[in-house]
Amino acid sequence: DTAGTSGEPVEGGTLVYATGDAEPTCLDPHVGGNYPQALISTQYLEPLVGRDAEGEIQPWLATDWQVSDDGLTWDLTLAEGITFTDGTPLDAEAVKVNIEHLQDPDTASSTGWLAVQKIAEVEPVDETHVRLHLSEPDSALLESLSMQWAAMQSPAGIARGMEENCAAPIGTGPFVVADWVPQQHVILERNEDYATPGPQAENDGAAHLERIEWRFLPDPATRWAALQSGEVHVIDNPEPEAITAAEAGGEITHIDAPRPGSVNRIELNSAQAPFDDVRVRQAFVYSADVDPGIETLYQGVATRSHSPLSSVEPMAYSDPSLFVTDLEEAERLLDEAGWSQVDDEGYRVRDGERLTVRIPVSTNQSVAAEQALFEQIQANTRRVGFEVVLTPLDLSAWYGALAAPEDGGENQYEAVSAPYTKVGPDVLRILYHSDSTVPAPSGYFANLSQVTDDELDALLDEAARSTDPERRAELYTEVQKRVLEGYYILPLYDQQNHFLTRGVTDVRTLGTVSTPTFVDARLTS
Amino acid sequence: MSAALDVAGLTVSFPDVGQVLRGVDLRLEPGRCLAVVGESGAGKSVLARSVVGLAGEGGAPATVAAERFTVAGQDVTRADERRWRRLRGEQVGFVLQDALQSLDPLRTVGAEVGESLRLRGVGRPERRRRVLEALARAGLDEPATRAAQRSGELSGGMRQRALIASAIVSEPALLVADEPTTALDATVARGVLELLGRLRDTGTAVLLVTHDLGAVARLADDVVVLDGGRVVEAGRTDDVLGNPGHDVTRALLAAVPHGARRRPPLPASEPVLRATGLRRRYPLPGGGTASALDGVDLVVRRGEALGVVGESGSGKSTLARMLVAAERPDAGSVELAGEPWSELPERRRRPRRHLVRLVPQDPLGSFDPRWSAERVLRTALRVSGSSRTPVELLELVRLPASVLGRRPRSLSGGQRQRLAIARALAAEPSVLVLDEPVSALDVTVQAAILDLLVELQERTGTALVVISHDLAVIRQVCETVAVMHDGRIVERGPVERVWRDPTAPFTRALLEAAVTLP
Amino acid sequence: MTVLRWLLGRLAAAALVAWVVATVVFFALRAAGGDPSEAILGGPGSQASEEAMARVRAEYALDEPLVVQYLLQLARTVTFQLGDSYARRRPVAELVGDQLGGTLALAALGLLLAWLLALAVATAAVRARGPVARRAVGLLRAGEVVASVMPHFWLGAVLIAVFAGGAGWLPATSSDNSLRSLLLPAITLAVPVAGFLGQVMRDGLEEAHTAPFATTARTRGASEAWVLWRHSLRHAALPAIALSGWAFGSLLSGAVVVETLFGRPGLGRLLVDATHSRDVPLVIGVVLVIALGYVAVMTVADVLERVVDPRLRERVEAAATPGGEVVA
Amino acid sequence: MTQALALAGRRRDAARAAASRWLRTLGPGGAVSAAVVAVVLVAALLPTLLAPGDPTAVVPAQAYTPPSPGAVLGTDASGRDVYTRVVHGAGQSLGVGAAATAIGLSLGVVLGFGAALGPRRLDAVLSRVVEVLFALPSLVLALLLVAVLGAGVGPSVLAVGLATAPGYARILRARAQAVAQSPYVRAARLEGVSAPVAFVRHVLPNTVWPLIAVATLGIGQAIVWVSALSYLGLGALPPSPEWGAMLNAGRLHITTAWWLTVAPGLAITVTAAALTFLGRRLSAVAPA
Ligand SMILES: Nc1ncnc2c1ncn2[C@@H]1O[C@H](COP(=O)(O)OP(=O)(O)OP(=O)(O)O)[C@@H](O)[C@H]1O
Ligand SMILES: Nc1ncnc2c1ncn2[C@@H]1O[C@H](COP(=O)(O)OP(=O)(O)OP(=O)(O)O)[C@@H](O)[C@H]1O
Ligand SMILES: [Mg+2]
Ligand SMILES: [Mg+2]
Repeated sequence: DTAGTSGEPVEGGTLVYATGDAEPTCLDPHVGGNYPQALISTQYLEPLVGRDAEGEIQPWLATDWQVSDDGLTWDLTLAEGITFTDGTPLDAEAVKVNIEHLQDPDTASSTGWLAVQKIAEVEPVDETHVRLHLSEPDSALLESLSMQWAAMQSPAGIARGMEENCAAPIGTGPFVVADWVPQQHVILERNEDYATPGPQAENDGAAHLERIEWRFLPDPATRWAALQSGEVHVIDNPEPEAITAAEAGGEITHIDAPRPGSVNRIELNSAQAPFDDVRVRQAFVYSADVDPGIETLYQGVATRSHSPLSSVEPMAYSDPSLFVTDLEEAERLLDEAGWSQVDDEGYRVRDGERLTVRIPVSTNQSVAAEQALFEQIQANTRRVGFEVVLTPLDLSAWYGALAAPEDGGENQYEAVSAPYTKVGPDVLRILYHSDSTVPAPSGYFANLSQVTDDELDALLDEAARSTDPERRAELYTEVQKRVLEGYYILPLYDQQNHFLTRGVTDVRTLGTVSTPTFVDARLTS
Repeated sequence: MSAALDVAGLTVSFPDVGQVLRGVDLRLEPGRCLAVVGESGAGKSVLARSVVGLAGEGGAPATVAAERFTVAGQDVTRADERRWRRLRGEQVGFVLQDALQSLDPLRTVGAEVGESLRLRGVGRPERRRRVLEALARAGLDEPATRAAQRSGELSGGMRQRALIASAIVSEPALLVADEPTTALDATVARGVLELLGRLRDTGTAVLLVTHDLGAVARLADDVVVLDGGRVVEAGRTDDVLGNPGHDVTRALLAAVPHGARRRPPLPASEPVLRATGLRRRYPLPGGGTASALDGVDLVVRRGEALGVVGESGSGKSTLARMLVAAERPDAGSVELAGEPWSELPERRRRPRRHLVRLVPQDPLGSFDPRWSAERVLRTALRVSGSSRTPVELLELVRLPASVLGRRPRSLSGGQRQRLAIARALAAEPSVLVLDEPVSALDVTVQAAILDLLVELQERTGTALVVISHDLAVIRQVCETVAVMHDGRIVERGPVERVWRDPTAPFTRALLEAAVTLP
Repeated sequence: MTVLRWLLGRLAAAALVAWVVATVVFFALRAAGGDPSEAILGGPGSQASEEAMARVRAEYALDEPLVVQYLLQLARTVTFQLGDSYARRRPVAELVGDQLGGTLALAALGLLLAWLLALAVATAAVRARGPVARRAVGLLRAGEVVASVMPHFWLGAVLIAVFAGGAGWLPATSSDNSLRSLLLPAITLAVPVAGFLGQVMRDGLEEAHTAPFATTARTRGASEAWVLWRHSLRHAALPAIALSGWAFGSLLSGAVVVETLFGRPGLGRLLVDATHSRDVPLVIGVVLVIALGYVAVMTVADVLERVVDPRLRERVEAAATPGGEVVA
Repeated sequence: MTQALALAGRRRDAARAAASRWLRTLGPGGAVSAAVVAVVLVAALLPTLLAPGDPTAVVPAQAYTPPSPGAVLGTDASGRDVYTRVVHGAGQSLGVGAAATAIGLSLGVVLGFGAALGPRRLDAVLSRVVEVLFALPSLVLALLLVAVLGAGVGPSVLAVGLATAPGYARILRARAQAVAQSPYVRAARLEGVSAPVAFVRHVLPNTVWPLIAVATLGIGQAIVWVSALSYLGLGALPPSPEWGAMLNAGRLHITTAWWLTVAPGLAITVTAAALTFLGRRLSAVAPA
């Protein structure tokens, strides 16, 4: 009997985790920086600070912090006597090495690099004290440092060079990377000397589990079958069907852990026709009619959002009144915007051009339910004369379609849904500040709605500098209002992040990027 | 002494077809040879297979009933499969009609011949000894080499002998041989018949199924004539052949080619085809070359009927191909009506192609399977610019107009052969080359085609070159004959002269091998 | 002499395959867009700096004209130097080597199962006696055709749902090369191929079983089983062996789907990943190994055919000699 | 008038006789297959005849309705009628199979005829090309092509077409060689027919006929392969009711809404099986 509820928790054993996310090409989340890396690195790397369920920053490897009045100098105090699993001490020097590693162009960090972008210099004061000098005030600094992509690694590990460090990064976490057989699994062994449980852990010593076998199982149906047959204990990215089946009772437990930062939304490209006209954006939003679809496709698992921020963000602001379904109004707006002609196929045209909305869909990132929802949006907006063209693309091609034309990309989209995970409301700056329309050398840019609004920029800049929590909240509310009222996005639901477990207790997710931690987990007999 | 085979009231029927054998009575003593003769489809093969309990082989399951049925002294009226299996190979040896395909091409001859021993658990050394002995008894040279070869590496005659060896290896009391000589040329056939005769003389009972009355005359003690599944005549061979009592028997006898053509040789006319010094070599599989033609000179005169005889592989077909310029000789040349022919490029030969026509060995293969007879003839007429109609051509070869709509595959062998001749005649050629025009046909049909050829030549005045391994066929149609051996013409002259008074030793051997009816 | 020539021919074929693979993959992935330096620096969407990209471009000769890059790649491929994977930063040979075993095990078991299934179906068909059995054979025949057109991913999903998710008899996922773990994916791969092989083998068996040499064997007292095993099967196996080369290719294609479905490590999955990340050296490596594997299997099938059928040995030589010139 | 009627009647009789002859040669299995193919053809050419509804009409409120009188094959995640989608998908699925086969055939014809009838050296070169094409399995080609051209039916079709070409080429080469050296072509040449004429009269028709059979078979196969590409997310674009895409979308609901896989799955297998069966029958009855 492997029942999760009835069985007795036991010490030791191997937990099998099956992830549907892509296999990382590097286990060091400093390199690149995507969610799969965050998922697995949670087991062996830990950040300087954590965050609780209420969104409050909590001490972790750093026990205390102090910011100067001008907001340009941060003093962090590190926990004492902490060593990485290779014996290297976690000291101020180590923090410096880590941050410089993130900032080194050779590391090719993206997410982590953004997190420490404003740190101009790291000054080790003594063993346990480190001072960060910023180029400009950054109210989101701790939130950024709480993310797995900025987690601390052994300087000695980093010094081995990228190839070795990618294969087995060395941290302070409850587990140690023991073996990685590409495409098959990563074996994580218990860190017997574990001493740094995070803010949410109950355990204060080594993990109960002896080992974790981290497997890569891309097919959702297979993952679900494997969980049912008891081959694996935890799966992520389950299909809504599986979640409802699990909720119906039985041995399987459901953990709903929406990701922080941004909500899952469709961004409307306001830089080019037809969505350069707010009326057309509004008409699209008014005709999309996503509520019934979300209800049936997600079977109650996902809740409709009307905010640019995730529901786990305390500063999220939402306004449902903006996102009604009103076909007549949509038609009126379109007529007004000059899209008043209709061609033989029933699509609206203006000056001989069709009202076409191209949506590139990433087959690697978009789940079936989401793709079905897009198809519904396609059918719904058609009723007022939009032609939605859905193009499934692999990740490279998808980025290619989004990239700016001058960088070899094509900018071939009117709307797109791109996931973005960051802890805290500062994600708004990354997604909606006009600076984010400037592409990186690769052509990538985060502001896919291509909002360029001076007032919005000003608000975001001020919020980023403001160390007063209340003022910060006020500013972010204002920002969210502007984004919503400008119809730059169509918010859908939180970035879905579900885990199903069977035969294991006390699996928790971190309050930071919602990755599961197994410090407290025990298999049940 | 008990009979090797004693059958009374044997009836075999097939679903949908009905009765194929209707109350056949047979009796065969050890040391004797009983021949079963009859036209194609009379039921000879079914009868032979019934003797080993395999009447329905290769088709629908047969229903077999008999009043009395003993094989090698055992009553088999109610034998089950296991009893039959014990009998087969042990008591009864069987030589199947399709000799060329009756040995598994993937296994060695030794394995095939030894199979019946192996089935009975005879050990390897003992088996090998007996296999070699059987191969030797069947008249194969170098038995050890042959045993290691596979059937594909043996000539037709050798295969037939190997097959017989496999049937006699366990020294059965009864040997059933279905058409053992049909596929063979005269010299080889003679050897096989002699072999069967020796077996009979050593006490084996031989049931010989054949439509070749010559073979019967040579070998059989007794004969039964089958027609429509019934025995219509039975008796001692001399009696039946010498004094046939039934129409079927008489028809069979009449169909055997015999006698010479009653027409004096034509006065020497000018030649239409003249071959000089033809040579052709072919590479051999294992390296080296075989000489198919080795300095052949030949003249075909206008209106003449020239026969070419020789053993299998003596170069007859190669010669035919050279004459119609289907292939270029390595040396020598062919002239057509006094002008160059073989050495011209195809483009320049094409305008005169209508003068020479070939009727190939395998008529079926020479028709486009998708074309109807009418299309075949119409196209042939158009190519040669003739104004005749397909129906006229069919009349020439005595085929009804109803054949026009049919595809070659649905025609009988005789009809196909006629159609092939009709097609050749469309061009009103000066020379008609016929490669083995009757070898694939049964006796009665064969006779009709030969008559047709004679008649055609008289009516149209076309020169004929008839190629055959059967001297009797040549004698019936031709005035002159050329005898080929190893790629050379060893003798040539008026048929009757060669027949009476052969000069070349090879011709003499050929004539001796050919069986004649009393 | 002829063996040597034959061997040289095979080697030439391998080199040709390497050339074609290098050419096709190189130009395909270059045309597919995506900057290779990006693939090297953290994959799509990376935010590598200008300097880093410049450095990588210089290091990988990406700033040379395309023709030069192609020639460099060609030179490496034809000498079978596979280089390092862009995305995984490990030698391609090592990556491919790690995954080769799994895919080969899967394909081999798939082929074996397909053969066994086909054999079972074909022998059952020729041994069927009586009207009921004949009708069953008719159904079997329809079954073969249906099996031959089964989409892998559907079949696999059904098998997983039934045997793993539902009954829990076999693991839904397949991580190692144990029989238990290989069974479901191998069956998934085998069924369509078995459908094809079965049709071919049954045709061959039915023909061989009624051939004169089979009858002759019966006249020697052989039982049906004897005829089947000692005579007919070898004949029926010939076309099936010839098809096995093709079948292996089809299995490798199927492996791309099946490995993803069952979460099995293997070349197919590696290829999908590598293509998505525009990892040119890795794609070339995988495709090259697959193509050469195919050539190898074809060679084995060729040899095997000749072992089973000695007639073919001569035919090769006969075909090599100039035939008589027929009106041309 | 009466004459015209009589003529028409005679034509009808002739047609009927021809039809019955065909039925006899096809056998019961072949006849059933032909019927299936005919229905699929109707669905492909005139889908509204069989299913008047809109295959893309979304009614979320009616999602996951099991088969019922209102929706004979149930509805999908977006409440679209599965029957209507299957019928409307026939055109694309069949078109996909036909297009892929057409590509494979055309290339196969060029390679095969070139190798069979061209000079020896050309044969050697083309045979190598065929061998190499063989060595690139279809899904490998497809992955590459989709990377270049983007997802969608076009690249998949092209990939499957390219992957099947060597097979056709090999069959064609063997067949054309056999026919070109057949006794009947030799016989025609000996009658004085020139090589090009003999090619048109004999080689072409006798090579093409078995090819029709093989192509029929190939269409079924191509449908299946293109559907496999849908699994990798490389197939038809939404909301197209292409069967492979439907099957793949439905696959995730196999335990909760079985009809979502059964309907397109059966459509694929039955159509492909019918085409395969028909192809095999045709090649069996084709004059060799
Ligand atoms: N297994 C079978 N099923 C149905 N009909 C059969 C079967 N075997 C033979 N027949 C039929 O029985 C008849 C006699 O055939 P059989 O082979 O005995 O003729 P035959 O005298 O040997 O002729 P040939 O000289 O051509 O060999 C033919 O009409 C044939 O079609
Ligand atoms: N195309 C060829 N390639 C190789 N060898 C050939 C070819 N044609 C004929 N031969 C060989 O040339 C010799 C003469 O063959 P040919 O066919 O002319 O004999 P034939 O007298 O017609 O024999 P049969 O009576 O068996 O038809 C034989 O040894 C044969 O094997
Ligand atoms: Mg017979
Ligand atoms: Mg000959």
